[in-house]
Amino acid sequence: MEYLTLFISAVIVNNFVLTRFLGLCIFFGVSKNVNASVGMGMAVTAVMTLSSIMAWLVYTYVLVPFKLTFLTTVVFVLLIASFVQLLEMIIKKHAPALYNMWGVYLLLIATNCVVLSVPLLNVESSFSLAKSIVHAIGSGAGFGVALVLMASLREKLRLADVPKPLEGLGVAFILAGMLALSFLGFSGMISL
Amino acid sequence: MSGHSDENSNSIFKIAFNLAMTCLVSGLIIAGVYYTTADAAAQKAVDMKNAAMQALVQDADKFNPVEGHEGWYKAEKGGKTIAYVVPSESKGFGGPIQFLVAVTSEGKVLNYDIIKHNETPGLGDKGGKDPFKSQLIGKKIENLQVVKDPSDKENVQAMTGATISSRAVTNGVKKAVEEVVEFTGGK
Amino acid sequence: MKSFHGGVHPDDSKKYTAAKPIETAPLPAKVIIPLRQHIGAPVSPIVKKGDTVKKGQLIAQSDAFVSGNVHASISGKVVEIADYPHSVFGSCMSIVIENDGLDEWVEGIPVQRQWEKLDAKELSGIIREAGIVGMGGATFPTHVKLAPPPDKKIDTFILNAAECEPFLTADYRAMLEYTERIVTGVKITMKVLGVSTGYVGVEDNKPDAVKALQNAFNGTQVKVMALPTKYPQGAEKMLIKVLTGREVPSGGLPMDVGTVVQNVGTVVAISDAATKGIPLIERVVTVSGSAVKEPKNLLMRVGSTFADALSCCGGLSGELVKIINGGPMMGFAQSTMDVPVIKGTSGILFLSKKDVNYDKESACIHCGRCVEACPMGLNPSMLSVLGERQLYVEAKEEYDLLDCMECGSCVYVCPAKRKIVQYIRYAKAQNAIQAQKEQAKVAV
Amino acid sequence: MAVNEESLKMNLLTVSPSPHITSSESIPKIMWSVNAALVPAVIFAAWYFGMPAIITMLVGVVSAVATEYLVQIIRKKEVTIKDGSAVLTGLLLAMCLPPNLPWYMTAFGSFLAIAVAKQSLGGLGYNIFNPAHIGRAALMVSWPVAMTTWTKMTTPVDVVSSATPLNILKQQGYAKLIETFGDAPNMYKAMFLGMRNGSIGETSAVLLILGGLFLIYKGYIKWEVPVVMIGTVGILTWVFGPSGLFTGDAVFHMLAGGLIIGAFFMATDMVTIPITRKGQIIFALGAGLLTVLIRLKGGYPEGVCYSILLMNCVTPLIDRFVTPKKFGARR
Amino acid sequence: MQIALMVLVVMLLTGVVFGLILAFANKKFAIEVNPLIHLVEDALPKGQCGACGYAGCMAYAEAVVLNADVPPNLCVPGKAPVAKIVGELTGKAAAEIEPRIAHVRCSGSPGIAVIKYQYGGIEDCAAANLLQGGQKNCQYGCLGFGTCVKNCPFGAMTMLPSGLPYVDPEKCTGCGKCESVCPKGVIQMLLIGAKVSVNCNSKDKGAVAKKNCSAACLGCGLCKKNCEHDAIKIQNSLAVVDHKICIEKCDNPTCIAKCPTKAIEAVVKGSAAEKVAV
Amino acid sequence: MKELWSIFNKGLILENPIFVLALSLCPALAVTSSVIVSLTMGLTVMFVITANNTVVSIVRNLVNPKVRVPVYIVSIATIVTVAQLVLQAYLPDLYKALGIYLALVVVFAIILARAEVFASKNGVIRSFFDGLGMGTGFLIAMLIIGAIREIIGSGTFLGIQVMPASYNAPLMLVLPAGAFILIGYLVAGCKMLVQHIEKSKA
Ligand SMILES: Cc1cc2nc3c(=O)[nH]c(=O)nc-3n(C[C@H](O)[C@H](O)[C@H](O)COP(=O)(O)O)c2cc1C
Ligand SMILES: Cc1cc2nc3c(=O)[nH]c(=O)nc-3n(C[C@H](O)[C@H](O)[C@H](O)COP(=O)(O)O)c2cc1C
Ligand SMILES: Cc1cc2nc3c(=O)[nH]c(=O)nc-3n(C[C@H](O)[C@H](O)[C@H](O)COP(=O)(O)O)c2cc1C
Ligand SMILES: Cc1cc2nc3c(=O)[nH]c(=O)nc-3n(C[C@H](O)[C@H](O)[C@H](O)CO)c2cc1C
Ligand code: SF4
Ligand code: SF4
Ligand code: SF4
Ligand code: SF4
Ligand code: FES
Repeated sequence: MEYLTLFISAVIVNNFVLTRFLGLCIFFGVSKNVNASVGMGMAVTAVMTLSSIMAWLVYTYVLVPFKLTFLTTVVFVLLIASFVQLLEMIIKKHAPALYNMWGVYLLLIATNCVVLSVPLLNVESSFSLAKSIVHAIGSGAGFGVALVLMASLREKLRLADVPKPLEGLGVAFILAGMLALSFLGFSGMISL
Repeated sequence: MSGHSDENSNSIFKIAFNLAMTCLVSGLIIAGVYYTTADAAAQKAVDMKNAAMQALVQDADKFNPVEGHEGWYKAEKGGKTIAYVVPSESKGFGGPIQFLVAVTSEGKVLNYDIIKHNETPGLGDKGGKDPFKSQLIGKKIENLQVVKDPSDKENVQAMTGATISSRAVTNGVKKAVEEVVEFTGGK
Repeated sequence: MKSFHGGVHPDDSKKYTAAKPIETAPLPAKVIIPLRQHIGAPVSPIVKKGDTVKKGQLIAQSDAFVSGNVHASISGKVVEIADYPHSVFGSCMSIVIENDGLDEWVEGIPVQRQWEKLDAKELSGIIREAGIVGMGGATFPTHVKLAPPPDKKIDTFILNAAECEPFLTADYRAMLEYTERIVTGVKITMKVLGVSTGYVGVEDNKPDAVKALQNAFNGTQVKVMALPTKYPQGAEKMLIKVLTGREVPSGGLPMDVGTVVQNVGTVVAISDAATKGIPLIERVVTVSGSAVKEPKNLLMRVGSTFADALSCCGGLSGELVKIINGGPMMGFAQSTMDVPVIKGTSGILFLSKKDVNYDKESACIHCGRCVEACPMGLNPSMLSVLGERQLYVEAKEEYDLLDCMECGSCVYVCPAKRKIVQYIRYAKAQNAIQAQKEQAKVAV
Repeated sequence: MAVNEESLKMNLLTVSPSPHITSSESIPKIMWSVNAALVPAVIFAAWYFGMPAIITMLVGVVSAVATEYLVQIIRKKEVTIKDGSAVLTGLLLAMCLPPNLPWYMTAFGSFLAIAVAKQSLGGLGYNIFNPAHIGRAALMVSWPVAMTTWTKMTTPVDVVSSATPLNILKQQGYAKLIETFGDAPNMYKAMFLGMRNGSIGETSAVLLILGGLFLIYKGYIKWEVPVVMIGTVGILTWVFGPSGLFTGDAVFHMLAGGLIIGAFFMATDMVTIPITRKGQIIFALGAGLLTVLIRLKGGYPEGVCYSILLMNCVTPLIDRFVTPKKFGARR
Repeated sequence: MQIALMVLVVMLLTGVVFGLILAFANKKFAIEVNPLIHLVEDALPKGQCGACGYAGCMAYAEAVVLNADVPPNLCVPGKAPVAKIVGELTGKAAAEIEPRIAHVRCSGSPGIAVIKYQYGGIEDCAAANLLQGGQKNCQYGCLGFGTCVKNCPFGAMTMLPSGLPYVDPEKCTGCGKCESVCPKGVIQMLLIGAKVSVNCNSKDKGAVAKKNCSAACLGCGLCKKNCEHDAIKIQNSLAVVDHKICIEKCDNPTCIAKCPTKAIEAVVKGSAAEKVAV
Repeated sequence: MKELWSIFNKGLILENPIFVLALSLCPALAVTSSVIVSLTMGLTVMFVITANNTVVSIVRNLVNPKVRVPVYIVSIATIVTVAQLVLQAYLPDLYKALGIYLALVVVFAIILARAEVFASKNGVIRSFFDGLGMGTGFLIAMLIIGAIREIIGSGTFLGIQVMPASYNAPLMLVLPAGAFILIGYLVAGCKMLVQHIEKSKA
């Protein structure tokens, strides 16, 4: 139950994009069409989960015992960047089909705040390994949901008569605002 | 663009060395800074903690950790325990709320401080400020009860528009009081 | 009775002419006979300026199979072969014949023939010679339709007597007055096709026509069915669906589901050609609309002008703002009265202000009426928006642009008064241009 | 083409694409009909809540229309305030607000509804979210206290603060609710007629249903939407009752809050819902589901507004996957 | 002090480990890529922002190198300089061509040209063209619904009150978009420096053309006769000027004076605008 | 000098990292509900981006292209960690207010982007000014957003009451939804400004 709550909370109630403002660069950058956003959502979830696991292990078994927690940032970011780069190379070489599907998004993810923040939040909230994984998957799914919704709204808006200065980024922000307003309906639903 | 054709510079060890050196330099710098700031940071942390507790129990002249209870402090004045400062936590509107609660030895709320919360600014976050705060001060367990009836002066009036936060704050404080009362055995 | 999805119920406005028997129009002083009156290869004139021609004389033809012969509709002198306004294409090369008032048949016409003695091939040849094309509006050469490729097995013939367009009553009057010729025409067509099952689909707002045809077809394999009155009941895909339950696949033709559909006027022409050897030189035209003094059903020679039609009907009554060739749902608006009646002209409408709407179009409000109305199951709202934004490739590839038959049901119901059909035509045209460009690229 | 335009047009025939006849429906006709359908409920509200409600509705409408006018002038677009859609947005927004809301808040909500939710995305027909609900949701986050303070005038001078039925249910439980009204049938009657506290326009279920029926009769809304949405709420609240499965008070939930007005007038806003019938049913189903989720599990007593907004978010996706059945599609 | 040492150890180890992994991976998983892609990628800002519509700079680099249709100027943060480099690398920078400017060769505003019907459709030239070739009797003239204006990517065109489009010579880049969207082929790309222009597109015979529009080129050939340099030809009843000859040889355009309908005129900066004033 | 000025200058408006380049959007929303926090974050980023640009441009020729990204990231992360340690030791309140976003400065796309686009190809001084300009642009954007949100959403500026006491602030602006919408309009405004500038230049 606890895990379910954590998961739902990460997906909807405390959606990363809409209530915590993380990963906005990709959120606005890749939400131009639905297909790309689905791929991105899956890629983010996968990377987030795997790096959460590794980061948790490094943190628990290296940084904490040696009282080096102030190195968290450096180590995590290096870990994620290297891991993503590695992943990208492997996939590109051995699963070109998979790479074509969503491998290309990996590069975007390598240095991105949403991917770094999940491991950081995990250790900050002293989650267990299992909880960290659930949290990571939930956060990724929430990110994906927001991304897909946003993409579908923007696809619809492409056909609209938006005032010139607002076209593109401006109206995307306004949409995100209204999306966030709607998601407030879930607030108070789950308190952790 | 330099390295694309240059086989030599691409050898495994060169690459690894490159990154390793960067990390080493980085480590040197961080270690250096850490070394110079560590004491100040530690000192600051202790100061802040003391200042926070001092603000809660203004009369106290000394704070001593309570054995066996992580994070608990006895506030002493002239060697006499006048209050306990204990951490507490409850579920609010937007997530967990963390407190530091000062409870008198008689089991009354002396004061409290919200350390971390995710309540809505302007609404739920008023739970750590007056006038809501002053309502709780001096109350005992029995009256740490949220009501929405303005005529009821005994209990705690909910903040308008933030009943959930009101309850959460009150319950968090109450939990601390209950623990202290249990610890002191009611005396 | 099965029905098709969608469709609309405009006021049928047939009251103006429904009770008016077919009247033969007086001979015009001259006729303008366009060389393009059909779909397919254009024909070339075989007469020249100054030639004298007789009624029924072949004056233009083509070697191509998909084409339709053109005959003189009056006797007289060829005075000009030049570009003239055309009711569908804007303008077209036409042969102008000045009436000599004699109205003489060319030699060999009419003949008395026992069509029963002829075989399918001979009949088909006669139909081709007579220049018969579909008179329901599409003007597809009939002999081509009656000669489906061998891999398409035809088992059902359908007579399209729905006449679902408002105002028009030409087919209706023909059903009442030319019943015998219709029966003959249907029999001939079925013989050519070699089928034994036939249907006649009539909208149920013409009960007497249903009765007349039922009596006439009594004892044959042909079933006369009264269909609910709903536009576009007469669209062949809808008609086939309603009568046989078969759905013509996207991009397909009636023959893909084993059927051939023919208009009432067409079978009358077939009957005339087979029994009397008369080529297609005249047809029934409904002249109607709120700006006509005496609306009528006229039997008119091909090449008479719309102005001739108007003068037969007592001229104008009220301010004329629009002239339409065909029905109000699918017809073409004209910029002049001097356009000729052609083989496909089923009606001429003279409309005054009260029939024409000048509402401004606004953005689509997604009311979904067009989606509900579209008999083809398309999303007209999306098609119009994509057309407006020039995203015509997307319209074709993701929203089945090419399946639209431009019936106009969607426009009829749209509260935003969007000119959906025009956007669709525009998008189709742009796609065609695109395709041409690509082909040119490949060729290079 | 300014040169002697009129004289040029004289005696020229009009050539336009087919079809040449159209039905008599138009956007202004639809919008004003919806406004008309709300009139009974508006009159009831004016009588029941008195002056504050009248002022709120006036402010809502006037500021919506003024905003529309201003923005269209600034955008150099044709001014379309006469088509009734801005009036409708302002009115519907006002009808979803507590009667005593300070006027500037109403105006702020109306302004946001038109300027942000509608015109910034291109104007009528292009908005993705229901403008009135965006206005309401924005007010809810801006001044939550005022938006959840329910006062009722008992006499023209006497104002008492009291809770709405859903508030009572959420905070004091079902028993207290029944106690407030006497007994259950009494409560149903009061709620059906509208003799209860709540937002200006939402109280009188019977008048709203009447207006809704008129719109269904005119063909402006599809009956499936309100039926499915209210039905979903009824069934789910009955199943997930307070004391175990199948113990809920479905009738209460169907009559309470903004459900009736929301289902008849807002979940049917064609601009912001899917275009196909099937899509609209899915929309209504989802909205009903979310309403119940928020009412039973959420932080707010009422969830109609948010559930409709949330379904607005997925409308493009529904439209993408629920398409009309194509004639002649190869199977 | 101990901690500081540990920092060094940990950081060094981390560096070595990741460095080795990456280096090894680089060898192990190296795949051949078009080297151009790398060059292009190098030129891109690598903000990985996705503003180009691709999933990151690498993806865009790949697309722009491999796909002939992808333009080199999609990178928003990079702006013009990057677009230029990318264009050079991929050979997509529209090779410097003779500078041209759009010219509207129709002067038949309504009233001058005969109108045959009142148009009641959507405001778009290509759409209007589908209805009997538009509302003008002349089948070659400008329809005046401004499809060219709407499609000019540089906002160089405006619709004049006379119902004809006007090209702002300051803004026109000669991209030719307007030429390609005009259903009537009214727009011609003129060489910059052209001295005279024929402001008519009608291929109708003189009499017909004259009936349809009082400003029409009749194809009478007076201009041709008056040209000393043989720069004008009559094709399809329309005068066609070889501007190269004009530019090189002519400094006194005598052709202009004789035209009975003023269909041929001198090109003056802003001439179209002046015409309106009259 | 003029060239340096133009390098510095472009980050302010024409290539404003937030409003125009749309990089590093998270902090622009997350830590701008009050001016003081915006200021701190802005200064931090300004410091990091300038320092990193300088460092990268110094070491640019020593870096193997295969590990370029990791090396730059380590460099950024080091600078951030230093900032973290210093803030923690001397300004713990602000350190708390910035929360997780301080650590996330590492991955703000603008920093890496400048390193790759500019610093890795240009000399130290130019890189320094580029960083400074971008950082300043970032800071300005943060301050504008922070000021509007604080004044309208809370009625205060730098914590001081500036609106009349009767002012009933709409909470929306301090919440996510309002922030998104506000920035949407600011982006549009900046776009108009950029167009205006480019027009008057041409
Ligand atoms: C944006 C927003 C934020 C809110 N934040 C809180 C909060 O922090 N704490 C709280 O108790 N209620 C909060 N609420 C309000 C509650 O959800 C709900 O309105 C409350 O239960 C109203 O009941 P009351 O007026 O009886 O207190 C918030 C509402 C909104 C719209
Ligand atoms: C929307 C629409 C409506 C039509 N209505 C009729 C009609 O009422 N009567 C008719 O004979 N043909 C109608 N047609 C034409 C038929 O689809 C078909 O072309 C015709 O019946 C074939 O017969 P023909 O070749 O003898 O003309 C309609 C076509 C369309 C697309
Ligand atoms: C169409 C409509 C939708 C509404 N949606 C909401 C909502 O989503 N959240 C909410 O708190 N109130 C909403 N309200 C207002 C509530 O009905 C009112 O705020 C109150 O919470 C419930 O009062 P009740 O007990 O009379 O139902 C809405 C009102 C209307 C008319
Ligand atoms: C049946 C119907 C329901 C409507 N409901 C709403 C509504 O809930 N909110 C609103 O702002 N406008 C509503 N409108 C008006 C109109 O659609 C609205 O102004 C557009 O959403 C603005 O583009 C409605 C219109 C109709 C016909
Ligand atoms: S015109 Fe085309 S889109 Fe419109 S209803 Fe007819 S078939 Fe459907
Ligand atoms: S009928 Fe008109 S307004 Fe309605 S959805 Fe179709 S195009 Fe849009
Ligand atoms: S020049 Fe061509 S595209 Fe431009 S307005 Fe004239 S007809 Fe239309
Ligand atoms: S489209 Fe191109 S050629 Fe035409 S006016 Fe505009 S810039 Fe000039
Ligand atoms: S994703 Fe760019 S700053 Fe967060």
